[in-house]
Amino acid sequence: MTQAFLSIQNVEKYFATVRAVAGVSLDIRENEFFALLGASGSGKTTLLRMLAGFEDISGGDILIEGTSIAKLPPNQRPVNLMFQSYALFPHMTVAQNIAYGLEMEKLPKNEVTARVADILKVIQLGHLAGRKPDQLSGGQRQRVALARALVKRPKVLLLDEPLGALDKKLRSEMQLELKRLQHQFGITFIMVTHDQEEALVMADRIAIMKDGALLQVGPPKEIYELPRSRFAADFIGVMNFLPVTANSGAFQARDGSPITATHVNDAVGTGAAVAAVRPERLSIGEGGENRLSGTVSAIAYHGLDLLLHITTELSDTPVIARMTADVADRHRPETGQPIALSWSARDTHIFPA
Amino acid sequence: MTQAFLSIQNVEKYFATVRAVAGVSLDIRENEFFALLGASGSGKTTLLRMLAGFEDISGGDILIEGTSIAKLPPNQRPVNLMFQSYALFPHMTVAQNIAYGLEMEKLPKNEVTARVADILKVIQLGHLAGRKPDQLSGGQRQRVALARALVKRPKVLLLDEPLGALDKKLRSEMQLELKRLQHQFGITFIMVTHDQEEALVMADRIAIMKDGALLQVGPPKEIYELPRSRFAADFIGVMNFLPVTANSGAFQARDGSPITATHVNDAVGTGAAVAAVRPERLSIGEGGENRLSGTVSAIAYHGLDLLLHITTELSDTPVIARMTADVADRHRPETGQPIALSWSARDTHIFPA
Amino acid sequence: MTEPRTYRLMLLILGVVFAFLYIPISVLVGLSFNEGGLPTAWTGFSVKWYGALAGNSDILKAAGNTLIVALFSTVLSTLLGTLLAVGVEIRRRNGKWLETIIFAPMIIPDIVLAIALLSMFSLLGVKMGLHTIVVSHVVFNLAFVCAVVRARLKSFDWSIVEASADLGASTMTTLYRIVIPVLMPAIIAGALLAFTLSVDEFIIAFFTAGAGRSSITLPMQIFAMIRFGVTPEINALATIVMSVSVVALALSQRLNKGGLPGQ
Amino acid sequence: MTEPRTYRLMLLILGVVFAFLYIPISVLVGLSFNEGGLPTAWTGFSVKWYGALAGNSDILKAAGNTLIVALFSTVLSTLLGTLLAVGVEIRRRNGKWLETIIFAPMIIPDIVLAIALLSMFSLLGVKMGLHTIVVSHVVFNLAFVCAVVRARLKSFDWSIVEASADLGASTMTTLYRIVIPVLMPAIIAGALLAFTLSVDEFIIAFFTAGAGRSSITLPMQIFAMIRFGVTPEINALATIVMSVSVVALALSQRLNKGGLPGQ
Repeated sequence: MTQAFLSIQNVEKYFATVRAVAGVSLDIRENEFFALLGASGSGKTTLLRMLAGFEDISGGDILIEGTSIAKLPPNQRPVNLMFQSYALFPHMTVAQNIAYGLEMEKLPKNEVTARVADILKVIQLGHLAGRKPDQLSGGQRQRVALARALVKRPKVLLLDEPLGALDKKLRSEMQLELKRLQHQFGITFIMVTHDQEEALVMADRIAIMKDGALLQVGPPKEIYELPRSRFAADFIGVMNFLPVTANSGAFQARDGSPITATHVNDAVGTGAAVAAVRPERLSIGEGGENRLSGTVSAIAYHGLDLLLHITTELSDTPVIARMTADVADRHRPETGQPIALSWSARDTHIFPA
Repeated sequence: MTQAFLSIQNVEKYFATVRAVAGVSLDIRENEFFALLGASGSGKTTLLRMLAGFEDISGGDILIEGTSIAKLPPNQRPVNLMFQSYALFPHMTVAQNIAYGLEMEKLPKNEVTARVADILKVIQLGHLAGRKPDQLSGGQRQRVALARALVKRPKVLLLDEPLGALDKKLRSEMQLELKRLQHQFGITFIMVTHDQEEALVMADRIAIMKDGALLQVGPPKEIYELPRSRFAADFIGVMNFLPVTANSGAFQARDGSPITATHVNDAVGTGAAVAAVRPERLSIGEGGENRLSGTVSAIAYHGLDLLLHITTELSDTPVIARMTADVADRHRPETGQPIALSWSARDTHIFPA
Repeated sequence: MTEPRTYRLMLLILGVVFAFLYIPISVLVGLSFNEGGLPTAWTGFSVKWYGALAGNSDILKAAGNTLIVALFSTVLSTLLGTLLAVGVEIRRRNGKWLETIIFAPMIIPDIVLAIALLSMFSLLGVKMGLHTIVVSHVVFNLAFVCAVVRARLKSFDWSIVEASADLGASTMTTLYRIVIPVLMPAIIAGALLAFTLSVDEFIIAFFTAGAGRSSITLPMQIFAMIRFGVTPEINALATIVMSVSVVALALSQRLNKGGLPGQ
Repeated sequence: MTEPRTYRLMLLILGVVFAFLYIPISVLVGLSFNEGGLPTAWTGFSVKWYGALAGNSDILKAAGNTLIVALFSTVLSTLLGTLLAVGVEIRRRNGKWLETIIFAPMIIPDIVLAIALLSMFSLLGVKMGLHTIVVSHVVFNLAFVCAVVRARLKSFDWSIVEASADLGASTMTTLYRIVIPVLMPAIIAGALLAFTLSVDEFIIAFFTAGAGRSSITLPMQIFAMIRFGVTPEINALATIVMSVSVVALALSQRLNKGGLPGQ
């Protein structure tokens, strides 16, 4: 087998007696856009800081192209970090900020100037080269921080919540822009984020972290459509959970009706379990193997789509069903209306209760 | 005609020589959930503060049930405001905060106690009555602020970005919760927000504000589906704009193909114009009156849906098409692939260029 | 930045510099409890020098004067300083000039302030005594109290004042039930600071006390006594003055984290 | 809170209190330019009293001494204070006790500090003079410089230090190219504050100057001269001392908005 580009081998981190990262092993490929996704306190940022060299590791090893970097100080690692706060030097201009890392490599002056000019062109901020960071907008600062890290041509670029400080509209623009730049530079990106949508849109692969450990690693589609735990299913997107009773591979909903499911978690035994289905997989009328009926208790109009909240005997919380605008045009749902939905077995997951 | 419940009549506001609100007239119905939606600087907050009495009006009048309140100080208006920062009194407990407004009405002690206990039950914070605000979570603080305003039984409750300080998950829960409380209390709610999704989900009617004036007033569905200006179309949701040439009621796209549209803005004359269509109204293959073909340049996977970015000759920016997961399962789009889309005339709007 | 060598150098500097401060202070406090009273030998723990102070009517008189001056000037400067701070904050639009006028006294050297006040009282023909020290200390303290309260006002959420009005309260009710209670820790911190400044202050009191010994304060008493060398009584007196300051300012800082001048 | 009556009351208080401060200061400055030199009559504008100062060798000597003391103690306390501030901030985990030790000198009354240093120098048998004043003023100033730099460090974004390391810089390079340039306004502000404090300081200098007139500073000179009443020369001298303070502190505040003690 060929060696991994970046190999994280059983890495641990203790702060005093508190375990922040619990034996994480992960191989990341060259040119991959990898996302570490988790809530705050999941250990994702600590892992990133260990890759950058700002936290030493309590156990395990980190290798790039087969060479351990675990003992190198931050200024000797072939890795750069884009800070969440951007961490631009306030007393330097945009050009000076970007040149700083190259000056540290003792490159000749004209090469520094040329490379700074090149990257300024790429991020389209050439006209602002003489500005100080506090004269820039949030989006511009973000691009300068990115350029300052990219200009060093690191083997791995680490990004700490790269879009966290931007507003909604700018964020969705920058999602694709970042992805484009990663392709253009051919550098491995490792991004830390708590925003599942950001991870889904940008990453080639996602690792879900919880309590310092990896819960599931895979491409976005797999993470979304084949969650391997109830936590992952709930953490990403919206998921309806219906309590069921498991009995030698067959599942019964609360009202006794059978639930058939293609994806049954290994940990499901006999007794209480939950069936899970996404709102967009529920459709009006018969058509799937599984059925439920209930009453529309609320309609949340999102323009693009409606979300129907349906009270049903199958669970205590309302079931949420997504209805696209064209379907809604045909059905014109109203609050208080009885409604029957169905969904298919291949969209159904069973997890331990 | 019966008189309006709350009538804003040609209200203006100047700060020195700067016009913040420009002759706004608006009738709001009893028990209505009304949203003032606009970007920062649109004048929405100034209008709200004039309703609360914190800014005096430079011109026009404000009437509640036919009586002008424009000259009343804030402490004499039958109106309460829920502040964006919540503005809870830090030295008072939850119960004392809620009781404060009732004590100002010089109500007997036992009535104050009873009404505080009642509303604490409604917001399900009875067990935290003795806590100080800094011992509460963001969501709890929000509910206390709401209770403190509601307990006064105002004729109108004003809400300044009521969900702005909450995190994403909590926000979507509180959207429906707030709506439920408004129904339960039967009080007119006027909410200021910059978040279009919040306005769409919660409000009975929305007013879009821009530069101190009302751009469009109507129910969410009308605002989303029948925008009356290019700005409104762009501000709410995602909209594709294609440059077209208008010629006596017929429209031609850049490549000469005809575009038919049901909704033509009155201001459209002859010459340059734009056709607008929402991403969810584009479908693969033939089926609608209008057609375009192009190449898939990027795919943004959102789990629930895909957004295809399609480069086409019809416009300089990529056209965005929404593809639901089940359609994507069938078509399996890939970057670089040629694609043909169509959409119908009734989903097409024409605006002046 | 966290390399051990840099840190050790830092510790060394810290040690040397603070040895110059804390060794003499410790010696001073120690000697005040030394039976023999001489720096040459420790002859046993005793509070006899404190007893000696209690038997010295000059010192008791000076202590009484100091208390009177400190109490009156504290009450007055706290009241006025708080009002000013709130007033200035409300009229923020009036801007820089008001702030400059209020905080200038913190910049003017004490000795210049002392001369100016002395000239003023002389010109007006005011007979000097404790009352002129009180007035002088109010002028001297005001800016400090105002600064402490203003620091708190910078993080004051004015929307609670609007909320109070919105809930039906009048301006006065809002002042008594919302503004003053929320500011109270800062007001008390300001008062404690004013008290300490007044107790410790020497030169302004010296110039505005008038002739004779009737209005002498503790720092003046120490100054007078030191002509005869540093005696055990002086050590005891200095220890007391220092203790009062340290306790008052520690309290003040506790009440008003981050709002103490210079912190 | 914004009612005109409340505001008018506030203005009145402001007026009365600050009349007590600004009238005497204005009179003092005015008299220093009064030809006749007497408070009783304005006999014309003149700088002759300033000229008289220039002809007074005692005063020139005192001014020279003051400058020497202020410059040396400023340079030393700025260097040490900055190092300490950075060191303390890095080792924040060591916590409260380090901060208490550093800032305690701001709390200890000047007169107690003066006595303690005097005892110390006597005990050690150090011959006193300008050098002992310099050492004393370093001890006195250090906490203030440290406080100003620390105030700036509180809003210092430490991620730029990590960013510098990440971009390949060594600890020393980071210190010279990132930390010190970013802190420079606060360091200069601290130095200006130290300079002013040293120029204005009376009681510590008085106690640690030793016997004789060779180490006398300007405030001591003023104190000595005032025994003969407030003369026009004193007014001129006080005006000069005050101008130096006001200019230095105004500069300091400009450089370091919000970081000046008490603001």
